[in-house]
Amino acid sequence: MKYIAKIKDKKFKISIEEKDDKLEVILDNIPVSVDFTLVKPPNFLSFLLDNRSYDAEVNVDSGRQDATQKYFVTIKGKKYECILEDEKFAKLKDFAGIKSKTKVEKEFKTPMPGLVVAVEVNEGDKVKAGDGLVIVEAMKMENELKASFDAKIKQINVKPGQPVEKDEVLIVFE
Amino acid sequence: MKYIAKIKDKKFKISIEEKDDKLEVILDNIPVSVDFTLVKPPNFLSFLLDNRSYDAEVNVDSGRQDATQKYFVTIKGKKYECILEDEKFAKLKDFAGIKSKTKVEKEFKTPMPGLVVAVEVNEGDKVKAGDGLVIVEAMKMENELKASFDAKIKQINVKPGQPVEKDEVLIVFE
Amino acid sequence: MFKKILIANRGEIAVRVIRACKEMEIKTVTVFSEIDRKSLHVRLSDEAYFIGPPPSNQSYLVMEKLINVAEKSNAEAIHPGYGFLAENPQFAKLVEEKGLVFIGPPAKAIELLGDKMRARKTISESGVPIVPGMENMIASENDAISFAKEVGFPVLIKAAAGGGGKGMRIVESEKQMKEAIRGASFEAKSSFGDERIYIEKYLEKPRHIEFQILADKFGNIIHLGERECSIQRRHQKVIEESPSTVVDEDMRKRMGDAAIMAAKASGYVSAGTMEFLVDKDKNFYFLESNTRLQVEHPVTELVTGIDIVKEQLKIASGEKLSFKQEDVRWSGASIECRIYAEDPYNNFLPSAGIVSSYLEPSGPGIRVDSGLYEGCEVSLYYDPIISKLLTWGSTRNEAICRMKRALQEYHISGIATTIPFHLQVMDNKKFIKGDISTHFIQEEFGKKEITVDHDELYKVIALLCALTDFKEKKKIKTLKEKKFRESPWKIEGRRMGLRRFGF
Amino acid sequence: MFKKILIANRGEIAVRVIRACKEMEIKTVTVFSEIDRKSLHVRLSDEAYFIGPPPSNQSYLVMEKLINVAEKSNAEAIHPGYGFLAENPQFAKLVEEKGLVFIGPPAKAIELLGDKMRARKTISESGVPIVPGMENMIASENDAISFAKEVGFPVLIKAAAGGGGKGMRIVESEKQMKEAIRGASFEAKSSFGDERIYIEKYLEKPRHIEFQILADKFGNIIHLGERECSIQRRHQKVIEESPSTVVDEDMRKRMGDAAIMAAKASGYVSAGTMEFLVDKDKNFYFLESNTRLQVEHPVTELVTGIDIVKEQLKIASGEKLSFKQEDVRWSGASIECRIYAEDPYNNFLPSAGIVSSYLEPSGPGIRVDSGLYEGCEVSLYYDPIISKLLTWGSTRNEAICRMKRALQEYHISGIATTIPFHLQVMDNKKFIKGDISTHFIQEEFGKKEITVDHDELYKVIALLCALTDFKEKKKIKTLKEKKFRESPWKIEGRRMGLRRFGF
Repeated sequence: MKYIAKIKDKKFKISIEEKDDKLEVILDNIPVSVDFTLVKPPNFLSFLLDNRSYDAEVNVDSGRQDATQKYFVTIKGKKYECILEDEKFAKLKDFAGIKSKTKVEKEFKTPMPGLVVAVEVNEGDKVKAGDGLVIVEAMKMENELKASFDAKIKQINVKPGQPVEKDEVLIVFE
Repeated sequence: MKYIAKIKDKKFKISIEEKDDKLEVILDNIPVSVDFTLVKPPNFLSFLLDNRSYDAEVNVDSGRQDATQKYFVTIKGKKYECILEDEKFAKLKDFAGIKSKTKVEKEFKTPMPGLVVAVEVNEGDKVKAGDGLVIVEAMKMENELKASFDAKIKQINVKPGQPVEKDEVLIVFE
Repeated sequence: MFKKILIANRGEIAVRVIRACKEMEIKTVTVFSEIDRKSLHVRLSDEAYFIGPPPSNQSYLVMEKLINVAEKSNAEAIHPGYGFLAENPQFAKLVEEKGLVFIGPPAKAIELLGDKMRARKTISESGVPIVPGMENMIASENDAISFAKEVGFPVLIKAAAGGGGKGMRIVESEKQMKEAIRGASFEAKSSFGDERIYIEKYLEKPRHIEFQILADKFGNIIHLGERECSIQRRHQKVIEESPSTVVDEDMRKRMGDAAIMAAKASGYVSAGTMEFLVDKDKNFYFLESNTRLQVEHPVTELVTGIDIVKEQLKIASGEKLSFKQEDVRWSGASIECRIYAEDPYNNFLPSAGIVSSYLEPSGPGIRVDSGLYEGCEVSLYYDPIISKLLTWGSTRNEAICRMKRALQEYHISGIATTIPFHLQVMDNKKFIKGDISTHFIQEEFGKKEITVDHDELYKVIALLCALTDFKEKKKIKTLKEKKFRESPWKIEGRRMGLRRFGF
Repeated sequence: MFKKILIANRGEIAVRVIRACKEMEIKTVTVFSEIDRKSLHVRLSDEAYFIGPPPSNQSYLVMEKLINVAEKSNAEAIHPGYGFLAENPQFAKLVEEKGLVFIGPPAKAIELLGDKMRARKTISESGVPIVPGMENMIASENDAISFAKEVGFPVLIKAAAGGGGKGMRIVESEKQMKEAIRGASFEAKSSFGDERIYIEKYLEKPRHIEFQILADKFGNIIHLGERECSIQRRHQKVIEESPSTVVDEDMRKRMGDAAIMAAKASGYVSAGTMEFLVDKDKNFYFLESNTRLQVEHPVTELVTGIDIVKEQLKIASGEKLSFKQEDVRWSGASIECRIYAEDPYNNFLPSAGIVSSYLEPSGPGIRVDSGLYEGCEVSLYYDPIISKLLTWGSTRNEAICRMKRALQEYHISGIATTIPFHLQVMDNKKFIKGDISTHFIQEEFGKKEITVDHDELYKVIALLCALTDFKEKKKIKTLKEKKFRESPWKIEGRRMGLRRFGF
C-alpha cells in the first residue's frame, strides 16, 4: 500500500508491503527497518525505527472523510496531528485540481458539558477569530469559548443558566 | 441464597437475597450493609461493609469440586484462602456424615517451568512432609520442591538435565 | 494523638491526608458523592460514607452531613483539606461546637484572614508591608474606577473570601471594569458563597512568593522557608518551586520574620501560608494568607524533610512543635507541576472521562500525589487538579531535568492533561534561568502554539499512522477470513505462552 | 560527558541507568532478547537492538554482540548494570580494547577483587581485618572438612567469582559438606561461569554491613556511609537500610576509613561497595567487594541526596569528584524492600506471567525502581527482582511506617510477589527494634506461616466470596435472559455516561 502522510507543513511518501511475514517499508524512497508492537491494547505501541525507540499512543479520529484519515499521535508527552491519505486517491485529487481543505464548520459546539454563564454575542453579529462567544462553567471555572475563524452568527441555541451536554450545538453560523 | 464460608478454622453463615434491586445480606444472623462495586475488571473490587472500606482482589480457584468452591482473596497486600459452600449441600453432607476433606494428591507437579537439576529420591522411597524431592532451576536459582505430606514414591517421571513445563507431573505417589 | 479522623474532602488531597494518617496509625473516615464511589480516597480509607449527589453544594459543602458522619463514625477530628469548607469559619466553629477538633486554625483566625480587608489592616498594623488597595469592598463600578484612577491602571479585583485565583480579574482600563466586577463576583459567589470583592494596585511583573508556617497552640511559630509560585495561568498557580531563585539567605530571614509576625498578629495556629508579592527591587508586600494546607505544600516537604500534614495533626491534637526554627534545614531544590484535566491543545478547556491507561513516572527524586488509577473517572464536578508531579534535585537544574524526564514518562490516556504545557515550560530559557514573574505564561506562551516542531519525530509519526492503517486493514481482511475475533489480550497471552518455555 | 552510552543489561537496573542518562542528556542504547521486546528498558531508551534468544548465555552474556551494538550505534561507553557481565574482567578489558569506556572499575581491580582469595589477601595486607578462611580454593571434600574442623562448624562455602548470594552454602556438619560443595559449584558455574569455590569461618549471628564508595581517576576516594543488609533469605538480601541501627558516628568513621583503605589497596575507580561482617561486639571484618553498582544503591541516594549512577557516569568520563568526604551529609533514614517474583505462600518458588493489573504506591517519601507496567511479562529467564520499593523518613520509625503503608498500596496482579513477606517483617518487633542479624529470617520466619490471623478481615473475605458467587450466578441468569454479553468496561462506561450530567 502507498500512503501520503502530512504533519503540519511536511509531507511524507510511505510504501508498505508484506513479504514472507515481514514488512517492507519505504519512506521517501529510502527503505527503513521497522519493528512495531502493541504494548498495551488498544493503541499503545512500541516502535523501533532503524533501532530508534519510540513509545506512542496512536488514536484515529472517528470522523472519516473521503480516503483521508486524521490521526492523533502522542509521543513523549506531546500530541501531534497527522493526515493520512491513500496515494491513489491523492493523485486523483491533484489531477482533478481538488484541494484538500478543511470544511468550515457551520455548527459551534461545546467541547465539554457545563452550565452556560453568559452569551457574549447576538444573532446577526459578525465575529472575528478569537472573539469570545459563550462562557460555560465547568470544574468550578468559567471557560470562554472562542470563535476559531471569522463568521456571522445565524442562530443562538442557548441562554445563560442553561446546562449543556458535550458536543451540544450552541451557535449556528451563516 | 445461603452460604457457608470457611477461612482457616472459622466458619460463617451468609444469606444473600435481592429485593427491589437491593441486596439484603445476613452474616451469622446479623444483617449487614454491603456496597460492592467493580473497580477494575475482572476481579478488583471496592467493598464497603457497614461503611468500612476494603479494596480486594477476588480470584476463584479454577478446579470446582462438588458444590464447594475455593477462593483466593488479596486484601492489603496479603492473600487469604476461603472455601465457600452452598448451605443446602453442606447440610446434606453433615447429615450423611461426609467430612469435607482435602483429597490427597497422588501426583506431584512442579509449580513453575524450569530445568531439573537433581532428583533427591528413588522409586519406592518413603518420604516425610518437608523432605526434598526434586531441585528445579528457574530465575537462575535452584529451587527445592518438597513433599507436603508423608508418602511413598511410586514413580519418577523426570531426570536431571530435563526441562519441565509448569504443572508437569514429576513424581507419582502410591 | 487522635485515633480516628474524618477527611472532609476528596481526590488527591484526601489521599494525601490518608497516607499521613496511615503512617501515624490514625484511622480515616472519608465521604463520597455518588460519582466518587470508586475514587481512590474511598478505596484507601478505613471507612467511607455516602453523602449525596455529585454537585458539591449537595454533598462536600453540606456541613450537617459532614458533622453527622463524624459523629456516626466516632471521629475525633475533621481535616478539611483545601477548597470546599477548608477556609469557612462557620464550619470550623460548628466543628468545635460539636466537641470535635478542626484540623486547622481557630475559626477566629480563619475569619480574620479570610476577610481580605480585615486581614490587610491587621497585618499592616503589625508592621508588615502590604500592597496599596481600597480600604473597603467594591460598592459600585464608579467606586472602583475612581480608586483605579488614583493608583493607576492596571488594578486587581479579588474575592474577599477568595483563594486559588478564583474570583480574580486584572483590569487594564476603565471600560473593562464592569465585566470584571460581574465575572469576579459571580465566580466568588459560586466558589466561596460570598460575592464580595475588593480592589488593589496591580504590581508590574511581580513574583508571587509565599512562606509556609507552622504554629502550635502554645504560641510557638516557625517558618519552613519560601515557595516561588509565580508561574500562573488565569491566576491559578501551575508550577511551584522551593527555594525561589530570587530569595537569598538574608531575604529569607526577613520575609520569614514577616510571615511569623503576620501569623502572630492574627492568632494563627496550625499549618498556614503567608503570601507576598515581590517587585523588581526585591521589595515584598503581604498579599494574603491561606489558612489551610496548600496544594503546593509538598515542595516544602521535599526540601525540608518535614511532613506538613503530620505536623498539622500533631498540632491539632495539642502537641508542642518538636523542633525550633534553627532545626529547620533546607536541602536541594524541588519543583511541582500541577497536572490539570485541561486540554492545552484546545485553549485549556476542561477535559473529563475515564482514565483508560495510566503509568506514573518513578525512580529517583520523583513524587506523585494523585487520586488517579487506571479505570478511574475524572468528572467535571470538581477541581481540575488531578495530579501533582514533584521532583527533587540536589540543584535546581537537576530538579528541572528530572521533571522533564518524569513528564515524558507520565502517561495518562482517555482525558487531556496539561503535561505537554509543562514540558514547554521546562524547556523555556527564561524559566531555566529563573527569570520569571506572574506574567511569565502570558508573555512566553500568549500567542505561541503549544507544540513546537520536532522534525525528527515527524517521520516516526507518519510511519506510525501508515502502519496502523496497514495493520487495521490487514486485520479486517484476516477477520473476514477467520470469521471470528479474539480479544487482543487473549492473542497476546497465547503468543507469550507459546514461547514461554525454552531453557 | 558522553553523548551516548550502551546499557548492557535489562529490567529495573537498565531503567534506572536510562533515567540518570535522560537527566544528563546522554542518549541511551539498550539491547533486548526475544522475550524482552516490550520491556520497559526498550521502551524508554533512545535506541534498542535485538541480540538473540531469551537464555542470557545467548544474548545478555554474549560479549561480542554487545560490543557490536556499541560500535554500530556509536556509543562511547558501556554501563553493565549489576549481574550479567558487570563483574567480568574479560568484558571490561574487551570494552577498553575496543576503544570504548567501561563504566565501572578498571579490569585489573575487578579481577583482583572478584577473585575472593586474592582480594582477602590484598585487603588483609592493607591493614583491614578479614574473616578467617582457607587460603586456597576448595580442592576436595576432605580439604574442606579438615578446615571446618580446625575453625569449627558452621563454615561458609562461597563462589570465588560470586555475589548476590549465588553459589553460597552454610555447612553445619561434616555430612552436609558433599552436597553443599556440589550445589555451590553448580550455582557458581551457572551464575558466573566459574565453578571455583572457597571456604571461610561462619560468624555467629553477624550483621552484614556494607559501605558505598566513590573513587575517581585522580585518586580521590570517599564513602557515602553504610547500608545494613542483614535481612537475607537463602543468602540473598531482601531488605536493606541506611543508616544501620548499630553503627554510630565513631564506628562509621572507622569502617568508612577501612572501606577507603580497601579501595586504595585494590586500585579501585568508580562506584563500589566494601562489605563487612559485624559481630556481636561490633568488631568488623572485611567480607568481599562488589565492583559494580549495587541493587541497593538507592537507600544511600535517599539519605545522602547523591545520585550514584550520575557519579559513575561523571567518573567514567574523566571528571574529578565534585565533593569531598566532609561535604557528604546524611539525613533521615531509608529502607528498601526488594520485591521478588516469588510466592511466599508456596515456599518462595519463582512465579512468572503477565502482570494483569498494576498500581504503584506513591505520595510522600516513596521511591519505586522497577521495570514493571500493566501488561508486561515477568519471565523465568532472568533475575527474580522485579521491583525495588524504597521509603525515606525523617526517622527510621517513619520510614518503617511509610513502608507498611506503601506495601499495602502496592498492587501487582497476575504473578506472586514477596510483598506479603515484607509486610510481616515490617510488623516484626525485633526488626522494629533494629535487633537483627543475617539469621533474622531463619529465626523469625523459619517455621511460621506467612499469614498471621486477622480476625476482623475474615468476615469481609467470607462476604466477598459469597457476593462474588451470588453476582456470578445472577450474571449467568441475566445473560441467559439477554442472550448476549457486553464487556464490563462497556457497561461501566454507559452507566457513567448516564449520570455524567446533572449540574
